[in-house]
Amino acid sequence: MDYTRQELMAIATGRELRDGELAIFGVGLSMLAGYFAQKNHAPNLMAFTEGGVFGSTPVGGLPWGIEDNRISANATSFTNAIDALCVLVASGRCDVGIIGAAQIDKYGNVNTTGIWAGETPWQAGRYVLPRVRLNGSGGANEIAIGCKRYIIMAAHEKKRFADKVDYISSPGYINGGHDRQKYGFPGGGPSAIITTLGILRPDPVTKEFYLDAYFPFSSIEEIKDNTGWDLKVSPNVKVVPEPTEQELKNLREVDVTGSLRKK
Amino acid sequence: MDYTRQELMAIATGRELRDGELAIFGVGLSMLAGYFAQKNHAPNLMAFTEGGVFGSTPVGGLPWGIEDNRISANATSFTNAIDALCVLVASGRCDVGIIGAAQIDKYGNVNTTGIWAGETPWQAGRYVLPRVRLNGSGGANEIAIGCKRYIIMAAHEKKRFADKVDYISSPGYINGGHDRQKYGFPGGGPSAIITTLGILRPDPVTKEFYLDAYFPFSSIEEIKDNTGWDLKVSPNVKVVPEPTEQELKNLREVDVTGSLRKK
Amino acid sequence: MRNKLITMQEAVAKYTWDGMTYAHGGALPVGSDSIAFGREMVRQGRKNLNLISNCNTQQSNLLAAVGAIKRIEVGFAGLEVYGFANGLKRAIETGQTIAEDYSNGAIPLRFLGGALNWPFVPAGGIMVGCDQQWCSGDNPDEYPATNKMPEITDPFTGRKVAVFSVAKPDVAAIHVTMADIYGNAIMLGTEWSRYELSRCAKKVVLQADFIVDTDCMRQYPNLVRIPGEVVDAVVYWPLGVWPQCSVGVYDSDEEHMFAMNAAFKTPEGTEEYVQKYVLSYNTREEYLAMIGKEKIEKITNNPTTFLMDPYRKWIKSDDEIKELEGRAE
Amino acid sequence: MRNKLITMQEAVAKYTWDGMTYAHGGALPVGSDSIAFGREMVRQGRKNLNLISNCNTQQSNLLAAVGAIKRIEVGFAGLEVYGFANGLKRAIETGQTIAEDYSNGAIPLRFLGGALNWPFVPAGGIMVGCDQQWCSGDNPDEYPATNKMPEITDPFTGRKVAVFSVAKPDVAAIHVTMADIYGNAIMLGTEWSRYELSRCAKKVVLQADFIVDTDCMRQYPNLVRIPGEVVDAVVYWPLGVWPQCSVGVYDSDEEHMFAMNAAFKTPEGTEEYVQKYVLSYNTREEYLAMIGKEKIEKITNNPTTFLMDPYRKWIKSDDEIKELEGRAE
Repeated sequence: MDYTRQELMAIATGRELRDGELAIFGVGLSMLAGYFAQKNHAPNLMAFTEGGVFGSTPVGGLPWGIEDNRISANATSFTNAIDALCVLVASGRCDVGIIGAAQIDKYGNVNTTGIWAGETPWQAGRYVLPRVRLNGSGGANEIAIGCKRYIIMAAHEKKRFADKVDYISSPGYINGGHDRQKYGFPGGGPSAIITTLGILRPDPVTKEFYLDAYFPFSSIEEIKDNTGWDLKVSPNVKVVPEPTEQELKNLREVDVTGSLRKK
Repeated sequence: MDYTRQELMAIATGRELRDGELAIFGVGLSMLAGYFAQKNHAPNLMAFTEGGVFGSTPVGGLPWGIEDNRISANATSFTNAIDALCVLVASGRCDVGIIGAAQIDKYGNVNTTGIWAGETPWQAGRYVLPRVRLNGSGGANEIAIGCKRYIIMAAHEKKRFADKVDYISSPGYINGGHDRQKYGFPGGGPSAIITTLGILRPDPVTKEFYLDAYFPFSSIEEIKDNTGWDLKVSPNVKVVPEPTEQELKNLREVDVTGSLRKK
Repeated sequence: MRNKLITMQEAVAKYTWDGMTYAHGGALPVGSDSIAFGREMVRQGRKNLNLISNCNTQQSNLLAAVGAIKRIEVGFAGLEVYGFANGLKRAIETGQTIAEDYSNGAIPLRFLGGALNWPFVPAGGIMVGCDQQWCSGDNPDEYPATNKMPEITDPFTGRKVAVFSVAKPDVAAIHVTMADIYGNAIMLGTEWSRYELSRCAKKVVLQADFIVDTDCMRQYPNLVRIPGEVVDAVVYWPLGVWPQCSVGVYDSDEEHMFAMNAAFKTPEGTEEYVQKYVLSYNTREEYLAMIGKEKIEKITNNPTTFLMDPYRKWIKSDDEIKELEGRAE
Repeated sequence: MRNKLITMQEAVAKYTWDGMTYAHGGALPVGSDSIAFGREMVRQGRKNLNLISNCNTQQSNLLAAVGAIKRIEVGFAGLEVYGFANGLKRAIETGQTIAEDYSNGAIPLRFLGGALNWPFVPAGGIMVGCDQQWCSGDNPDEYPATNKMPEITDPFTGRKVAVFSVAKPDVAAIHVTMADIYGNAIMLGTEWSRYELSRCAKKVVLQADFIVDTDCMRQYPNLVRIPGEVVDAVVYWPLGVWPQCSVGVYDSDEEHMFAMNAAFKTPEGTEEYVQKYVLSYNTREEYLAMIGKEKIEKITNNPTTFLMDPYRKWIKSDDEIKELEGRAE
């Protein structure tokens, strides 16, 4: 079948969402994945954006931002950031969220703030300037602390999958184990990391992410080679099912402009 | 001239309001006094209610409540209670407010919660039930702590003007002097108590209310007789000017149903 | 999203129970409130309620009058220009209902804090230094009370500041002017604290004057301050705020406001009122007949009706609604 | 209420100054923001700004690119699908701009806390346990930072909870879809944090796509989330969010979004952009001519325009507006 890694990543992410859930998507890939799920198998998924755009579906292709006209054309309610991010998400009320990551570590902590050349703040004991400044957490921090579970999407490259991220923008399981409880987060933490190569899930006790499944075109070895820590592999490791024709059709109807088809 | 005590009380209260001020009125008498001022001499008075009804004037007579149709028919904005009472009033942003009182003391503290038969809570050291349960503070507490200044309207009767109120629902100057600063209230406190007999104002230092002016049909003696503490009288005590014809006309246009004309 | 339109009887049976923490909304004492929902609670005999009323209305006045309120957290206990709320006043004075007093700003802040899942909400000076801080109905023997509004130290200035506990009622019944079958709702007039209430309650039931098509929401999404995402059930009950007013739809019934409140002065008057105005109808049609055609004409002809004009074309007919009620998911 | 309609030049001259704390609003990176106001700030040479951006937009990107931002508090520093914001990225990486990072929920909570005049605002877990809590741009030598999100003890449970400082910018320039001359304003699309911003800023200037008659507000008072009571000045600037989008009015200009951001990669590109798109016009007419008729036709024909339909009859003509601008009080 003809599909891209990005398309399978979006479909695999969409498969994590269930009908009737209250869900928040970030911009870009995660939004496509979410609306794909709504179109494909979860028609009663209640989706909203961090701007408080409720009840809408994208019109004319991938929205440039989570409040632009492509997502605002058929909304049933417009509220605001506090309503969406704090009242519905950080409060612990939202079932599921999807976020992206520039850098991610074995406990699912996400860095979207900066890449340091030499010493990171936690190594240097001071907040030195990053070599590459990224975007900051946006609303991903609220999703990470508050959603009952959330899914992280990331391109599977060694430089992105670090033993320890340079900077925690949005918390996964911090240092693993019961760390989230220590900080009092209402949400349950990341339930999966879905990459361009496969699916990682957290160990129920240690919360270290292990390889749960790989894509048909990938392999355990390729994934281990592209992971910056010694990735454990599930004894029941699976191959992610290929997209069905129906799934691909539905995804491409959401991704009108074909942004995921660029390999 | 033919006017009632209540009418002069409303007019004297209205005279305290200045053009261009941001003002909040309670229900009943205080609302009539406020809208009288807007009609009479303060056309740019920006009035709102504790429900967040902005830019309106009463239609068809005294509103039965501060959100009923008589005050909602020509509003320019409807927001909400937190916006009006907390964001605009308790914050210290509102210039002036008007509240009523069931019982009031020499430091301008207002009781609208209950009248005790025997020992009050502060005497008993416990919260015994009141003999007569009143309405509670409503939004008057926010007006009392937050407005830059506020005006109290009350029927001048000995049982209402107490040395110390049974229960402080809305703070005046508490125990006088700098007590408001001690509690960190952003607002300046009550600037006047306007009664059915005259006008009381706070001493700049002690904050004890003294008699500043009496109504043409009243007297210093009548007022002292109807006050439950030894009321001091200003050496410059004045007679409150009678309502002008224009004032009465404007008040009665606001008080369509003539609720203040009942003597 | 699922069709949430159910009948009033079903809604009260499913979403209320004895001993629950119930909040009603609620635009101040004489405005929009889910009063018909409260009548149905009396019909179904609910009791021992822990009520959160930003303001008393004729709903809480009725529930108190029949002795259904064990405890009330309230910002204003009266009926504004209509006077004291006799049912609630009597219940508090006789000790049947424990009153925990707050101000009208404090209650919605406590809703907001609940909506945000905060551990407490800063008081910002509200109720500080007053008997409302020092008198606690829950803890009458402690004066000044220390736990109703405990003090903490502001870490930025070192100053002491008081905070409130947050509110998370089990169920809120909220009056809205218009709702679609999914629970997207538009309020006309002040929201009062209905926005915050719709977010802090564990379950939310809407009582709507009109059921409208979702196209109305898509034309006016900025008016939909309560999206269906936070709503559990929708009930259609025309003139459901009567005898109070619903901005844009009907005015107060001044005559009934006074009569109802006068009845609540005594248990006997209350019993008579309940027989006549609470137990006397079963359907919406019977309810409207009870109010009377003449009265309805009078109160629906008022200076705010133009506010409804933009939305009339989306209003669903009673027949459509009946069919939709049968298909709730 | 007074007529507050003034020209863009007057508004920027009167309400902005070097070294001020300025906040712009602001519906996320690529939506409604007062970008024309920011262009005029560059035209008038403002510098040393302490900026509060719930999100970066092309306004903060431009101000950062020209070196006008000394410090920024920001929740999201990019341009969503358009990529990194090159002007702001360059300013932070070179150390010209100090970045104090917050999340997208934290900034509006800090606005809300400022609006409520609270001493602090509870974090509710936001940013806790993250480098956003521990890294402070203002205090880079302290890691973990203790004063950016200090901890206090919840008096109800004894648990440690973190709080934020509140925000009270000197001036906020806020984009709205419609305003009347008194400052009553309607936003279409997400408010994002514009409601909170309009209440926490010491002065508020509105930049409106349309000036409408106050009758529009009286028909739709529930849409007027920013009443004139909190507004100091109103500026009419059509297509003032360009190249970003204003829901109901115009779409993003995708081509210019990329070109503008590409220009900000270097000081030279920025200089060229400023010459061509910031200093090249003086009037609204010249501004529109700069965007170009064809482009305007393209972006004003978009799937959200029906959202403006109910309000068109109240829109004031350019001639009426010019006359009203001359009569501001």
